[in-house]
Amino acid sequence: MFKKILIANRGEIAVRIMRTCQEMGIATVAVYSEADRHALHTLSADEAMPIGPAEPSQSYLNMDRIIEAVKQTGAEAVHPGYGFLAENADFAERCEREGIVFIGPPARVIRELGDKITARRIMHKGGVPIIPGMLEAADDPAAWAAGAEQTGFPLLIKASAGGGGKGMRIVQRPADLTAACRAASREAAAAFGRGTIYLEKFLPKSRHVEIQIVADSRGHIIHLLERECSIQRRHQKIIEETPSTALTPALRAAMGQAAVAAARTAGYVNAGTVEFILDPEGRFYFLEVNTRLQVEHPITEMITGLDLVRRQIEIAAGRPLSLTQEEVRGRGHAIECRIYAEDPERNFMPSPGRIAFLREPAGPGVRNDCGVYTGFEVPVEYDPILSKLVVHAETRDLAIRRMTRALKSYAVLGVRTPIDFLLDVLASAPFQAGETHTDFIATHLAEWVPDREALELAALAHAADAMAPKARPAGRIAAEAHPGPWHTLKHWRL
Amino acid sequence: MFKKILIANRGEIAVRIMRTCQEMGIATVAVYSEADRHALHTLSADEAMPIGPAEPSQSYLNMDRIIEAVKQTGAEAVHPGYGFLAENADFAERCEREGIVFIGPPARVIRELGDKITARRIMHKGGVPIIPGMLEAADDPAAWAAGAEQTGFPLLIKASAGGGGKGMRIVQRPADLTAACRAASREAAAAFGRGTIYLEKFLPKSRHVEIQIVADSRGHIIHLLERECSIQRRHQKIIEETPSTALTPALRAAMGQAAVAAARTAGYVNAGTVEFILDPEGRFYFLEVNTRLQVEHPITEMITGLDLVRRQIEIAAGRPLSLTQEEVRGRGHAIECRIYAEDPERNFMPSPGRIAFLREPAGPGVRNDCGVYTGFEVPVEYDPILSKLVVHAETRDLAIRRMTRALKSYAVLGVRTPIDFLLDVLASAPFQAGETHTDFIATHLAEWVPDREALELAALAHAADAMAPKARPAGRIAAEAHPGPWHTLKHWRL
Amino acid sequence: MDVRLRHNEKIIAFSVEPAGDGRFSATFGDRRVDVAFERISEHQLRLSVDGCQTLAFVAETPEGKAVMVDGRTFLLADERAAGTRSRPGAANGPKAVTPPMPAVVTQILVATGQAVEKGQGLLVVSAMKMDTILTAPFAGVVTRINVAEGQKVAPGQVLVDLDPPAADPPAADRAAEPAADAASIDQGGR
Amino acid sequence: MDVRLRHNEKIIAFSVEPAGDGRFSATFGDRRVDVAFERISEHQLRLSVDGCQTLAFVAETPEGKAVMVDGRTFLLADERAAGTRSRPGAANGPKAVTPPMPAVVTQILVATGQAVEKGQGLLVVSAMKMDTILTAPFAGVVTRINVAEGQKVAPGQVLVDLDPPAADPPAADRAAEPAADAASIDQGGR
Repeated sequence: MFKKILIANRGEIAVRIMRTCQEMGIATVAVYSEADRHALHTLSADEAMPIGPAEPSQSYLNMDRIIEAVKQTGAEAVHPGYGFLAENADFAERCEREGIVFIGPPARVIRELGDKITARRIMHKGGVPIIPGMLEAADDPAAWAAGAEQTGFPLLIKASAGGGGKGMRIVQRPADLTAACRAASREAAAAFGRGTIYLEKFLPKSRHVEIQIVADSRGHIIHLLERECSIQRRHQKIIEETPSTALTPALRAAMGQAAVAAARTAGYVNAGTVEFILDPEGRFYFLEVNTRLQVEHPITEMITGLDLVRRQIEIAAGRPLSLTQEEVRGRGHAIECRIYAEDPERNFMPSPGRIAFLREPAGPGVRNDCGVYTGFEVPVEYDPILSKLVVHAETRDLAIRRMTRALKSYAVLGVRTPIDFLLDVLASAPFQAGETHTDFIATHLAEWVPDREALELAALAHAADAMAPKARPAGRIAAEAHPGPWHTLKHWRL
Repeated sequence: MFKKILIANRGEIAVRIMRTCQEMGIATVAVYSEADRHALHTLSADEAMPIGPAEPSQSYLNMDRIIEAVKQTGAEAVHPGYGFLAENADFAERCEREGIVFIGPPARVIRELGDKITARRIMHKGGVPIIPGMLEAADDPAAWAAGAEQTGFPLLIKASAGGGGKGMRIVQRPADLTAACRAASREAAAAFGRGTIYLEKFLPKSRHVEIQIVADSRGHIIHLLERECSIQRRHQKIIEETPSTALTPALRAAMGQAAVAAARTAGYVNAGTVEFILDPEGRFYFLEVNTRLQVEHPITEMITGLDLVRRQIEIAAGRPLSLTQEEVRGRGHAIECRIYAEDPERNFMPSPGRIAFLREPAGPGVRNDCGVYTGFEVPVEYDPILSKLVVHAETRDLAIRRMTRALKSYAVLGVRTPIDFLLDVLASAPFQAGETHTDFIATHLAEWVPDREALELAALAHAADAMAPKARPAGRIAAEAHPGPWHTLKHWRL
Repeated sequence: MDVRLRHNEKIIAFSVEPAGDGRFSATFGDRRVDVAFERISEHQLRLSVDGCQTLAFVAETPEGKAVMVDGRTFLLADERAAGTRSRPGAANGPKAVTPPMPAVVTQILVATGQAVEKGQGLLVVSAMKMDTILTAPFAGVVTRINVAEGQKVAPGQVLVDLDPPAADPPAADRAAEPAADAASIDQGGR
Repeated sequence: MDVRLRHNEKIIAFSVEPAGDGRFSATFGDRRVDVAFERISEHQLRLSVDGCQTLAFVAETPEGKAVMVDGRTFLLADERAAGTRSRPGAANGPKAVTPPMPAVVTQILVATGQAVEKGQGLLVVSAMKMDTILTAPFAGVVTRINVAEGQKVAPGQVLVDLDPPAADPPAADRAAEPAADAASIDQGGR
């Protein structure tokens, strides 16, 4: 097993990976930018290496600096977390070349699955259902028209190098096609340096359901059940849960098998996630493979009782996956809420700043993967995720109640978070009924405003705070000065 | 279901019970003594009722005050937690009489099982193996001599009204019998008001293994596997784990069946624990039944995925236990460490005082049931338990590593705790080998002293603290003054 | 004692009558509530409102006092301390080119001396991976660009000075305004 | 700079040479370590000892500074600040009748004027459900009982005044001693 691992990431995910390393007896190296000198991940490692200015391209995305840090500290492997270099085939390749173990799939697999159209073709060949549409990217109107003809309307334009919703457009009518394609292509070219796009059938009222897979280097591949991630704002997940309310045991088995087939077809090794779109008729279509640890992996850990990061490290060290598909059993229900520094009252706009006070929730079945602390200045340069609050309970209903209790006891002061918004999602009838679709927020919570009653209570607290003396409360026992000399014959416990 | 429950307890267990109540949508009432005006349990409830001075007999043990608080708040049920009135048959009876639901077994069951010799007779009649020895309590030397003759040496003197090790004495030789019996009888009389004692065979090198049982009011009884609690100091458990390293599947099944038989014989309803002594040959003997929620119940919750407090409340509300023996499956391994305010360097002497700083451990599979917070003055009047740190992992080895990591990140400053001692227990070869017997600490850690290397590191930290400016660290982004006017055309996420 | 707190654009006005011994009553319009309160720690208060106990968590922030009750956090600025002046930009509408949140300038789209249309993009700022285009609040001429690409900027800071056509009155006190805002809100928030 | 810290009866002596910029080197006997340090918050420090990073948590307590590193907490009193005097009772042996921890007096076993043997139980104190009998440190006569049953008492507080037989010297400064102790330790610990 590795003696030392460098974690090429920051925030909650770096902290979470370090915890498993520490439990495995592996020394950890943190890397940090100038903005993260006091970040929790920097403080949580055995060694911490500065890698440059706050700007991501000059630090967390700077391969040279990271490889240098690996060599300087003598780390044998790099865990990339999610984001930054996690799905960068060049970085994985560079590690391979330099004799550093990259904890993730081989560079070739990352590269092939990273190109959306290539991934579509691989899956199509492997018999995994894909969304009806083009199998070749194109940049000329004739090809777009032919593709649209074949796909039908409404359709979705996607950038082949895409990600994060950029270059994506829904087209309802043939008349709008050319203009929309041109605009999307321009946007894609600006964002990714490549303007090629392709067309897929648009599936309204769908769900986002993904399957966690794990594959070792000897071709043993299993899946660890599904996660439903339909509740999104601006194409980003904010609530995830498992099991999905939309899956029957038969559908679960079929999707699991499809995901394993997808992994096998792609030559996958290590942990990964096969994302699917599930339509209201229970048909599912391949969306993409995330070739890394997924943000929402904790809910899978909660229901399976497994540590995914440990499995990743063991597989990267060449160990066989000592787990059969039959041994994987989900138990209970898990929900994750992402706690972002953002303002639900202002269209989820980022809210960086200093955490003036933090009080984390606790209790049975509650896990908070947190990357910040009281007094930490949340930098403007990075992803706004502060923590992931995860609960596990016997049933979905109980998990919702547990999450509600946990959110209500979670105080994050100094930056705005959507905790109150999340409470209202959980309390809503459609969420409680399991009617979770990708348009959930637009449909049910577009007009959301903060609770008025709580606002008045907060105003009373404001007044009370002004009136209450700041000194230490009276009525407690004064601590006495020092341990003195004493004699004892005997103790007993009543 | 109940609308409101009063929790007749304090500290971590009261807080833990309230959490489940909140998740069940049940309003909670805390009771507090003068010393607990700022206690976490007092702050955690929807309502808090003062019930008298710090002295337990005048507050938490004062039935009149508690019944009065129940009536005043309109609570329908009382959860007694553990300790205080939890195993007080008179209190349960009083509740029954006043039309208040007591969340626990019927008063008659508490009374019968509370008398050790009665419990022995009940179990013997029900076919549950008991430790060889007397079935009648006695207070005259002739009866003691006859009992000793029949039992054999070494033997153990126990008080029939006993508890907490009081009145207990090991006798190695017949010559010492009478004197030891007289001394034990005197001690029992002083402590319990009744000097009757009985003799049992003394089983050295044994383990303490207990079975959690749950019984509904319709006679459906199941067990929720075992907990091993052999690591004790001064007859009090400090580390518990499940599963036990000493149990084979066959032995587990046999002990589970014996526990269910014990519960059935006793007419048991609600959650309870049947304690056994397990000898090195794998023979087990009934010890006693704890007719309440057990301190160490969280480890059972971790491996079974069940919420025991919820089950208790549901059963007390007359609901059937919707769980079969076959559905109960243990998964992984769980360990609990009790974090007491006590000094392992001074024979675990209590260490009350103000919590000057508290930082709780976190991470996957870590649960800390905590009853204190930074700034809280731990009262001298009550049990020294501050929190119960519980971990869950795939295997025992991983659970030990997880607990080690958690303990290492747990800072409790201001009162002494045995966290360092616990780390050394976990790191010891006999613990890691699963050689956990009730004489563990006396055998392996009698000469324990704190780690010298850490002491030097702490001394360096002391010096650093004196040198480091107290002001806010530099190098962070200064927060700017206020949100100003702004214009936005459009946002996108990279 | 009248209290006026501002939460975003909303004013919460009520009166407070201290009753001594950690108690007061508060009146919102014609509703009156009795409150008992006690400080537990610097950031934590116990409130009892009409007999029901709640914990409140509080912290001062540059924008006002952040108060959390029951999982809901509000940023409340004391209007009395801040003067009776409401937040600029709220009632008056946006006038200055300033970022909505602490951010980094990633792109400058105009040059000094350039004439711009109302709504035209002037620069792009980025915060936490989200890009925001700041646009011209009125037609005019860019007289000065106060920032460079890569620079960190904060709300209230005027990034681009814009001169309106001579006839347009709102230009008068452009440069002076942000500083005044900062000062007045500082008093309110701290 | 020489540092002398006391942990229970043990003295940790080392010398510290500040190196500026959050660094110092420390010498324990013939071992020298290089330390970089930084305050993260009031109670938290980052230490880097010979390149290996550790977090330390610190808090002042009435008995000294509590310091936690790697799950191990030590109560360290600064001997310089406390004077060179070692803790009374440690070297000199127990002399006063005072509880080992904050406790409540549950039983008084003797009366004023009573003659007692060395080792005889004088009173019982209880803390956290554990009872402790405080015994006579020498034979003598009870001259005064300073507490009542039910009273809270703390270490250093003399619960019973005991006069030794006239020939016995250690009785001389009995009454004055605890107060002096408290004062000297206070200086060290705070």
